[in-house]
Amino acid sequence: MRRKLTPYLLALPGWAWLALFFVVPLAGMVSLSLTSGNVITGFEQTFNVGNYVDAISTYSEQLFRSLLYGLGATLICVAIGYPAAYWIAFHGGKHKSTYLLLILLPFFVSFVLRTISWKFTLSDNGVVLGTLKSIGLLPDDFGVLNTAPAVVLGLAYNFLPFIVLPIYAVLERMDHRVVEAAHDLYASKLQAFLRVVLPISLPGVFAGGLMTFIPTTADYVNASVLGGPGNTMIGSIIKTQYLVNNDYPIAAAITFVLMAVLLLGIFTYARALGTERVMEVQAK
Amino acid sequence: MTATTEAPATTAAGMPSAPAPAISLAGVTKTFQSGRESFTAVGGLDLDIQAGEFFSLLGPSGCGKTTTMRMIAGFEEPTTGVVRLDGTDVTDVAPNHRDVNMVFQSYALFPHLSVADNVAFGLKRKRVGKAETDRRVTEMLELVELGDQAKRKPSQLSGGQRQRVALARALVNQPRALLLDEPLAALDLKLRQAMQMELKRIQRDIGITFIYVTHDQGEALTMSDRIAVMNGGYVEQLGTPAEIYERPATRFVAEFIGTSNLLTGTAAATTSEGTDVRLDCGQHVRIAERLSEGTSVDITVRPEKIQLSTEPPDASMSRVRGTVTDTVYLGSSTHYTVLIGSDTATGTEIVVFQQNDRDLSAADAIAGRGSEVWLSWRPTHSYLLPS
Amino acid sequence: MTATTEAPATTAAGMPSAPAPAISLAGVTKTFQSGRESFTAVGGLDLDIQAGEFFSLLGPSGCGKTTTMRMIAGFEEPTTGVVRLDGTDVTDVAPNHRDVNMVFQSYALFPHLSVADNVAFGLKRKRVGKAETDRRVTEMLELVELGDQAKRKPSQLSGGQRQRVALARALVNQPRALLLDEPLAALDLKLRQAMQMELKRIQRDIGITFIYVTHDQGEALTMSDRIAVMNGGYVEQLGTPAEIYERPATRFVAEFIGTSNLLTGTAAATTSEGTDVRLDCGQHVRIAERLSEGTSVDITVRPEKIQLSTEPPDASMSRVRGTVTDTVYLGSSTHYTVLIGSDTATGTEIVVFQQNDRDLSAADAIAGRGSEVWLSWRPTHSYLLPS
Amino acid sequence: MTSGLDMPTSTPSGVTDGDPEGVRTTPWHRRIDWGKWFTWGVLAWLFTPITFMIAFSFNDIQGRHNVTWEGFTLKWYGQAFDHADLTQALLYTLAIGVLTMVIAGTIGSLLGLALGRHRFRGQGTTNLVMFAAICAPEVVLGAALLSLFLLVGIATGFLAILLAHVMFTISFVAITVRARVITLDPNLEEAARDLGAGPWTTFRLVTLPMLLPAIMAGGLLAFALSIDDYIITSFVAGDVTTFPLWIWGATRVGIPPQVNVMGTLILAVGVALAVINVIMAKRRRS
Amino acid sequence: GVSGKQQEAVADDDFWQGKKETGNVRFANWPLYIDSKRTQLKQFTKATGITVDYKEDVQDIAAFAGKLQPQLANGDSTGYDMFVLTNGIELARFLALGYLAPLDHERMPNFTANIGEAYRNNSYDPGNKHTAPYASGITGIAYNPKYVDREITSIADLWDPKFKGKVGMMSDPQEIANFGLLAGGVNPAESTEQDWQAAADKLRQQRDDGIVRSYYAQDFVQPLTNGDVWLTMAWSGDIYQQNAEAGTDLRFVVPEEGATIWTDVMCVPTTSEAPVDALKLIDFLYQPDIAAGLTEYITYIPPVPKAQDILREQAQDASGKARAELERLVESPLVFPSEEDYSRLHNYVALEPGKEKAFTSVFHAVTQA
Ligand SMILES: Nc1ncnc2c1ncn2[C@@H]1O[C@H](COP(=O)(O)OP(=O)(O)OP(=O)(O)O)[C@@H](O)[C@H]1O
Ligand SMILES: Nc1ncnc2c1ncn2[C@@H]1O[C@H](COP(=O)(O)OP(=O)(O)OP(=O)(O)O)[C@@H](O)[C@H]1O
Ligand SMILES: [Mg+2]
Ligand SMILES: [Mg+2]
Repeated sequence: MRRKLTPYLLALPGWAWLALFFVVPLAGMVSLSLTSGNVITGFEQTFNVGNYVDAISTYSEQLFRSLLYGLGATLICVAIGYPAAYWIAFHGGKHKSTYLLLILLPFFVSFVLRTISWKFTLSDNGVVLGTLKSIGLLPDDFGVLNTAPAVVLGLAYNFLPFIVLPIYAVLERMDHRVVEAAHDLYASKLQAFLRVVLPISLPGVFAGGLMTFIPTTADYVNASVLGGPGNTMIGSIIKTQYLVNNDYPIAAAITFVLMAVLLLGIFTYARALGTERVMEVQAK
Repeated sequence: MTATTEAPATTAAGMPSAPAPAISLAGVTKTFQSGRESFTAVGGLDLDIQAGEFFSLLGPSGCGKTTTMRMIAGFEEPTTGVVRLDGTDVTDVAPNHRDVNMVFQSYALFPHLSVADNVAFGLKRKRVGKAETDRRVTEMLELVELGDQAKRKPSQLSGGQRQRVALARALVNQPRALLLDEPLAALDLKLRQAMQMELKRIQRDIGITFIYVTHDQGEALTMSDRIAVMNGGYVEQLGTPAEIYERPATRFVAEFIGTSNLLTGTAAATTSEGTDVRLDCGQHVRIAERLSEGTSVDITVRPEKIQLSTEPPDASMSRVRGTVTDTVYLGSSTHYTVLIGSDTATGTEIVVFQQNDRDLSAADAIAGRGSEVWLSWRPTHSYLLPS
Repeated sequence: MTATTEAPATTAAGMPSAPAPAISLAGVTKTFQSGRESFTAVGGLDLDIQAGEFFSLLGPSGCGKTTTMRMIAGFEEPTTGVVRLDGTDVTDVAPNHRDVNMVFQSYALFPHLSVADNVAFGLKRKRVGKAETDRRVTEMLELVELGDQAKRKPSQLSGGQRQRVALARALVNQPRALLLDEPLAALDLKLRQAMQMELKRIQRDIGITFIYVTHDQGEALTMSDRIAVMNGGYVEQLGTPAEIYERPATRFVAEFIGTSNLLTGTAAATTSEGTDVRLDCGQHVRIAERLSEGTSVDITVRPEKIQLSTEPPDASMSRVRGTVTDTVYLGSSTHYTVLIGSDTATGTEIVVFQQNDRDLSAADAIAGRGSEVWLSWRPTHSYLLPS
Repeated sequence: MTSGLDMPTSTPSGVTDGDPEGVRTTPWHRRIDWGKWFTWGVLAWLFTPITFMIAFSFNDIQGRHNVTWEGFTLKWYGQAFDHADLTQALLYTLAIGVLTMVIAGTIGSLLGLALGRHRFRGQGTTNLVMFAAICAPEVVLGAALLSLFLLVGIATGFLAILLAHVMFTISFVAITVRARVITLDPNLEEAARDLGAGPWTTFRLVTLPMLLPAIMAGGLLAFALSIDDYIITSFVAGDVTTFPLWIWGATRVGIPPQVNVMGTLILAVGVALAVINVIMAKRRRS
Repeated sequence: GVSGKQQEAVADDDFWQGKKETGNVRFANWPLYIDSKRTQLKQFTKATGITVDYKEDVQDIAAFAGKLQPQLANGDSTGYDMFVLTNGIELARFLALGYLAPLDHERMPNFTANIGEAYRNNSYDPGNKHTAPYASGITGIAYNPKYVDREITSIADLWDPKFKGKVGMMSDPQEIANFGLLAGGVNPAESTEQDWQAAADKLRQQRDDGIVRSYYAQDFVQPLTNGDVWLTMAWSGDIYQQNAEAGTDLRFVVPEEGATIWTDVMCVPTTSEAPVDALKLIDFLYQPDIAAGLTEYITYIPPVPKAQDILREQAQDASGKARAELERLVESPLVFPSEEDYSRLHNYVALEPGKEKAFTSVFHAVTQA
């Protein structure tokens, strides 16, 4: 009998914590998103679905933009992270762990500080652009900061390891002889990559993609620091509504809409691959 | 199928001139460079492997078997020397343009493709038509008895089934030669024995040249037409299984293949029939070779050549006396350990295999532990080791 | 040491009355429940294992060997029945309070502890004093020849060394019995053979009861004093290796242990010397038993009992004619497959082992593939299977 | 993607780093290791802002804006803790980080142990909730928690941050520990029982030491996630200002070089920890 | 639950009755709004024995107020005994909701004696009943002559296509609203909802034409210095500081159309746990020499005119670099604006209660697109 109880006792604190501070808050947020009123007179549960109509009609542009930026950043991450992960996994030799460590190192610096440093680095006459301009590689009036590309690049910069690690994990775990087997079976280098390595590593790409797409879509730090007019992301709106305007119902409604959109992605994905597998890749 | 179906080790019949060997290595060496150190894995190989042969590379771990194989497949470039397939120099040809296929020890099946797609992989790369591909894949899967598993993923197969997929994947391309690098090492004993038979059967049916790497001598002896015993990057002996087992060219070969009893002694007298050798333990045996007196000799006798008896055997035999120190019953045979010489310190232990073709009780009576016995064997079975 | 040093299978001498067996299982069954399905892994076992015995459980995968072992160790509770150690009922005693120790197939060494600490683990749990613990650990490590590895971590040891640590860790507790669940399965052939000898030596030196699980019959035959052959949760036969090999009680045992030739036929005539059996292929053989005419019989002959000759053998022998269809050269012996009867469809294939104690060329001459041969064996070697 | 096509031609162990100095020569374009250059390019990109940050911790600025290079000085390291509020913020961050590490480390490990070792009802749901908690965007977590705190009237602040941080790190710890538990040989625990250890002794002497590396790794991950977090914290911080929050606020008046100093110091500690970890792993392996 | 019940307005006498000194006061302020050694606070502790827990927690007024709002609405302690707010929507809201304690002027001799005329009768808190100014600043236009080759004189210059992508605006609705209104010739104090809409359109136009580089919360100095923007809406003190400390040559102008003056005020929440101590600190900061010390560091307009005289005296006593710096401070129109400057300065739009949401969302739509 004791044996039967053990797992429940072990899991109980974790369950309680996740239930109280994750599940209940999400439910609370849904409840809040259906109230009306304001911070001064108080909020009343009226099942006011109008909040959703308001939220979507007012902020659809920012929502759409966020998804777009998140997608862009994810694609850039894949494009940059895949070759790097590939090279480390296949050619890193005994320095594999060192390379991985180097990829991770910048992330020991606080996210906010990193983003701000990135802003300084990108400024019109800063170390990078200034140097390029002074040697004539860029026109004098060229600038990236405060534009959409700056935001997307910043997002990609901040979330790169989220994609490198899962891809590295699958590539590393993969039996490297399958590549030789492919060559042996008349595949050229390109074919061996496209037909064998890439398909095998796809779960890693998907896992990493998810782990990048979700936080980049919901991020607002990069947009506030690196963006300009017209680059506001949905996260900023949520924060302003919550913390500045104290307009909780609308804020909760937008948050819920964002989450619903992302959850849709998550569950489609989890269905396809199984949650355990995704998390295994992530745990690596 | 392009392969010959003649008996192995003979070449395709009816050719106007002697055909080039299916695979030939000439002066091939391989030196690995890692950092400042360099290591010669293969020291100089000259090998000619005939079409349709079942050829094994046998040797201890690290002797260069895999490296040799990988040079034939094209995964390693020889440091010096030339690799030829059917007489054509392919030393600089990439693996995907060589007409040999490999079966990897880990199988290296493509985990994301079904069994059928794994097998079809090579054909698709060669742009064989869809219908033809399907036909050949089906045929090959039938051959390896996996016709009903075509839709499965490799992860859903047992070890032996995976092995067969790996084989089918290589064979379906009708390569000039199939390279198998310890294909059975990962299997358990039973499955391994079954697969040995299976492999041999398939090779016989298809008639393709097999180059087989193993470090299991039993496997090599059972399956091969010819064996190259390698050691430290060189071939120590090349020959049929019987040649290698019965006439080992070097002490290394004698000790590596099978169980050997090593007896050391000195030539005491030479007669017309051979030499009388005084063993270190004091007893005398005869060998067929004629040696000058005083020469120190190392002779080996295989355990199965020795007769065990309680009566003194015929004087024409080599014979020694000893005491049984251990018997191991193995069902079909019993292994006896017999100490010849006075005590354990100076004496030599000789292992004797006796097939249990008598009644068990009788066998037990001959040679219980501690009993005094005669060991005898024909002088021709004392094999003189080159020193 | 409390263990007896007498010969196995005898009980400690000088006891006033017949002592209880070291381990006894009475009416033990085990049914696993998973969800709504239930599965009976052990169907009813009655076993008495004597002190000092080397007792093996042998059987195909899934026959319940591990389950039996785990019930003795206390990791599984029997569904019904009683487990006794030295006569005491321990069915409900937790594993940590049972005086038996187990050696796991995976070794299950504690990777964070040194070799010495691994070995000392059990003694510390029993609160044996520090000095005593040190002494016994040192002694035990000497016994398994690991005295100089005491400080290492398991990860720094080779497979064979780990195996020995696992053994030492169990033995140091001087258990009443040592349970070994396929302790050698993970080792390669060479190491496995060496460890078989080692285990046997240790058991002989220490005199503790060993219960040994394996599905390798060679291993069981070589090492055991007694063997229980299990199948589908039941014991099919219990006896010494020779009894089991030479006198299989059931068809399952005959086929599971070693290679057997199965011949089916009908009793044709009974004489004073036995019965004349007409085989299905039409030839006649003789068996020692006397059966009434017309009885259909299954007989087995071990391949090593059969003589192969080109001349007709003595008429007192059981003899059949056939054609060699395959020969496999194994170095010390050659295995022949001989087809008796007219064609492959109706005929029976008989396997014959011939030790290569003659010159190779002579052996080859007797029985090249396709040659006609006589097979003969003593009628007493035809073993009649209970039907 | 050039490097993606650069298939390995050597053994998988990849011992051959450089070109094998054979008799044969390879054409120049094959001798260039494109993948290596690409990877180094990525690393250069990753390190540019970091280098900038480190360099400007040595910038001898006069005003409040640490923007242009004005000369080298070590003085900010001497005055690293001159900004009382910045120091306080850092202390808050570290305190929350350590507490998160301990609490999430403990609770997460227990959860991981349950998930890895046992089969029980609700396992699927637990996995799903953990998966959702890991995937849920920080804004959502922050907003949801704030909603809860508002509804129930829990004051935002130190405790709220701690609750939040433990919540979003538990799953990471649990997954790390579970992965280890799954690969753990169940026979190990049986072996301990067999050798006379009771259930608790078995846990203490065998299970726990085996899991310790994973628990440590999970705890450190929780610590790292906690000290780095800005978004969730900004929602529930109340009157507590953590290090990332202070930096964010300080952008108004110019970030003092002390921030760069602290960033550099944290980086240095991280590097040291990582290097120690790598060395330990190496030693364990050999 | 979430409730925003209006606190009962408390009569002066009632509030202070029975309030005792506690010996410690918790004060939330903007970062770097006092020197890092906290000189003036130490002087205060030395003089009164009251210790000060000073926190730089005010990083964005709207966010700060948003954070306090629920607590004040509940009547809970905010963790602060006093804090700084900028005159504007949030302050108006706090005043309207009665969250702020009435200041007992009788206990504030320095305050009554030294506060400048301009502050005695302000519009946001007539009679300084609940607030005491900490410092004031002007929101004008700053530009970097390194990049801008002409003199900037008007708000219209912020719409000049010549500066496309090089103009900085502020993201705060009140700040940007004022500039939008002034650009259209509307006095913010008298603006109507239609005016807001027009101003927002004008600003949207500016944004969509690509003229605006970014909407800055506060961090315009750094991009202005390094050339990311060439001209921007800016706060006077920040520009002064940057010039004084980093030796840059940034220009600050009060445009022809007018500019905004804002005041950061100290206030005591009704839930303060040490109102008496808070009051003492506020009064202490009105001693001219203390005010002068503060001004020397923060370089915004002090509410104590006498600070200028004290600084002038100090300048005469000092020598060398220190003297130059002090003289520059004393003479700067950014720190001590002239009467003429004052005449061109406007307050933020005064909002009727309930109009806030409409107002902010009009301008958020511009800055948070
Ligand atoms: N890429 C390499 N770099 C350096 N040395 C290598 C490399 N590949 C193989 N070697 C070395 O060359 C020698 C021969 O290796 P090889 O793999 O051919 O041995 P093997 O006969 O196949 O042994 P095994 O039976 O263990 O597979 C070994 O000593 C090995 O360490
Ligand atoms: N915990 C369990 N739950 C359900 N079935 C089990 C369990 N343990 C064992 N079995 C089943 O009981 C049967 C006997 O298992 P057992 O492990 O004893 O076999 P074994 O003889 O040791 O086989 P092997 O040689 O493969 O180790 C098997 O069919 C197995 O699937
Ligand atoms: Mg090899
Ligand atoms: Mg088992």
